[in-house]
Amino acid sequence: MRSAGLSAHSGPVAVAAVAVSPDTALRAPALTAARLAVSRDLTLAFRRRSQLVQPLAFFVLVTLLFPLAISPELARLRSIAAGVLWVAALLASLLALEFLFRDDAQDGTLEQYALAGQSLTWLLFAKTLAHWLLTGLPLSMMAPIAALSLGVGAAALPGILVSMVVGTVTLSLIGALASALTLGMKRSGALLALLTLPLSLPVLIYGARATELAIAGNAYLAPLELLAALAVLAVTLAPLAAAAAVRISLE
Amino acid sequence: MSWTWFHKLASPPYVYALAARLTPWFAWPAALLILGGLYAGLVLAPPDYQQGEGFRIIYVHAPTAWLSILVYVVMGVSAGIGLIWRMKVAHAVAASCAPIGASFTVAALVTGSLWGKPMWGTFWEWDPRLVSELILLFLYLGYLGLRAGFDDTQRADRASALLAVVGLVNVPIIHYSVVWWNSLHQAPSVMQLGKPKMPASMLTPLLMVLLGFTLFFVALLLVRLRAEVLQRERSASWLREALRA
Amino acid sequence: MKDFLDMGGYAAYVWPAYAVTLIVLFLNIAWARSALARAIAGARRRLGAQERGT
Amino acid sequence: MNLRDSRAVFAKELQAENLHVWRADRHVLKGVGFVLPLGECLKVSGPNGAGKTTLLRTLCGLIFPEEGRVLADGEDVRADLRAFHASLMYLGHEAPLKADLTARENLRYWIGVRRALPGPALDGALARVGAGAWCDRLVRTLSAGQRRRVALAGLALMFTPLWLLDEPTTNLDTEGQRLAGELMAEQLARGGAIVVAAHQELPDTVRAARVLELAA
Repeated sequence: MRSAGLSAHSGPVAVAAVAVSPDTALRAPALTAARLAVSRDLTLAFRRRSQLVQPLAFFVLVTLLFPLAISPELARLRSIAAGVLWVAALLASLLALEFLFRDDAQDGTLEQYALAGQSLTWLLFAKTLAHWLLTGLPLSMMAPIAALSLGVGAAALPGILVSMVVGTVTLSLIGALASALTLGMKRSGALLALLTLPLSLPVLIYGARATELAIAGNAYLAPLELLAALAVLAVTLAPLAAAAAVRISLE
Repeated sequence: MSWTWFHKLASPPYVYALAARLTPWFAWPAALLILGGLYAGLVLAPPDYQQGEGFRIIYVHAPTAWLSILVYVVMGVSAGIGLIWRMKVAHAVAASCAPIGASFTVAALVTGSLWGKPMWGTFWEWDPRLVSELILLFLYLGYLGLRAGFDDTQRADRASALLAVVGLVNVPIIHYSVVWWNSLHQAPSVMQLGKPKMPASMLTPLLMVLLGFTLFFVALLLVRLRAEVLQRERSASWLREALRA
Repeated sequence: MKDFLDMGGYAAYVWPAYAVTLIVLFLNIAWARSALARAIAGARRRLGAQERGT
Repeated sequence: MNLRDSRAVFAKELQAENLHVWRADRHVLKGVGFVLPLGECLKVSGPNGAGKTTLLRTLCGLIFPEEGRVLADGEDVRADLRAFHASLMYLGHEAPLKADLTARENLRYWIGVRRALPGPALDGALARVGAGAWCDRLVRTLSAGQRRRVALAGLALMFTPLWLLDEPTTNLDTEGQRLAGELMAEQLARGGAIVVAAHQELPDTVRAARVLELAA
């Protein structure tokens, strides 16, 4: 996908002429830097499209396990649907974390981000946003479909979608922080889950509750607001901590 | 640093010597208080009108549960200090805290479920306090796992310090989420710890063990701190002097 | 003495709880002291190595 | 556009003052110090493992020295690390490129994050390093020498006062090494400074470089 919307920049920058004094290197505005960071990761992801499907396939597979393990009876499935969807979403979001920063650390591009003269927090927030667009958002859109298979009525679908969208934002941010923390280690596999899951429990609790209320057709605003509060907290703190973690691993 | 004592605390040799000197001052009072408190709790305190003799488990459950969270707070704060002011000693304190805290969290879980058994009829009850304690254990295990993953002490210190700070911020959030979750599904649990006014004969042993365990933790911390400081020390001259002491 | 041990019927819970706690206390003492001993040994080895200039 | 940032930090010189760095248990930098006026080139040489890379990474602020300071015009770079980073360009052993992107895309995302990068400037840099023909092939399919040329193209676009180069001429053929020497000469001509870690001799176009010898 040629990254759309990357128009030529304005601003008097000389072509790579020889005698150019050092101070004509104009620093790119933070917004452009973030947009480029997101567009790079999206371009990269669409180059390896098959990998995009994996978290989704895993999510559907996990939701498939429960009817087989428990019972095909829709009434029973509906009563556990919220928990199933959220546990599946939590586990699926773990999948794509391992290599969120590891590839960039190995080929030296993460180092260039740290030395770019831009706020590393802002760039890592952009990377996490791209990660969410590639995993969290698709999961949220898949959840209502999976919910139908668990006997959930169509009326509940918007509620499921909204709570999933808000919840997966926090999951991506916590995951990014855990991924950055384990960057300096050779292999982080199970440790990534051990770091991510305890911190994600509040999201699981409020998310599952919101979905449960939506499925029952009741108002689900209260837990949704708590979920949104977690997202706001995560958006402000997680990128900051992830930047510190990345700097630690680059030392 | 304007406050000289804080500055002094940053220098490993000073801290090593101080820790060596202070340890007995915490260890012996701790031993006395713990033995005295447990004896009083087991023998002198009257049985509880509701739980009978079973309530005496409080004298081991309360202090271990108290230490499990106190140690985590000490770990998180010292980790934060280590990160902000780049103080190796602060990282050494955090590194020393983790195993102590984890062990007391296990003790709190076991004593908690043993105490719950006569009440709830099952060893494991999804009581918000026990669930929070279990999650706290996973936070400790995450910290220990992350720290063990690095071979370079300095990087291990800084990465695990960041996790400790993040964990500390999340502990209240997780706890109240669990309490909120618990209140959804069942009436608040019947066992209200310490809500009814405890007579002095029951309360004094509790305060004795709480103080005793805290002093015990400090003594342990001082011993482990000397070990951690030694591992992080590089200057030969200081090492030679410390080892001769 | 017998009723003391019986703990009003709660013996099966009170004594294990105290046992576990005391075990954790002593384990911590042993663990901390061995950590210190290991660190001192390590420091001595490093000191020896540095003096021999290896 | 904050021109001021990159110039404000740097006008006179880069100074390293008594740098001590340990890597795990190894004391790698033992009190390294030097003063490098802008417009000059410092060559850091020494056997493998002497700490050349560690020194470069300490100078650019990635590694925090346990003792000593890095000063830009007499001021500790940690005072405003981001402005200092905006005024330097660091090239490590590996060319910082994504294998699944083309040379052009890599440059746009790598340099575009740092400075405004119009199309002509990008094309000019690619042409300059002779990458015009294969600039739309995935970097995965390029040779190490070609990747190093793409990194040089990135360097050619960054007119920052300080360049920190780690073995810039590795994998380069004679033509490539001439190009690297040319770029470095231009940087010095512009009044910029270079710290370069290198085993072999620097390309001759680089004016008499000061040499810092790191012991093993």
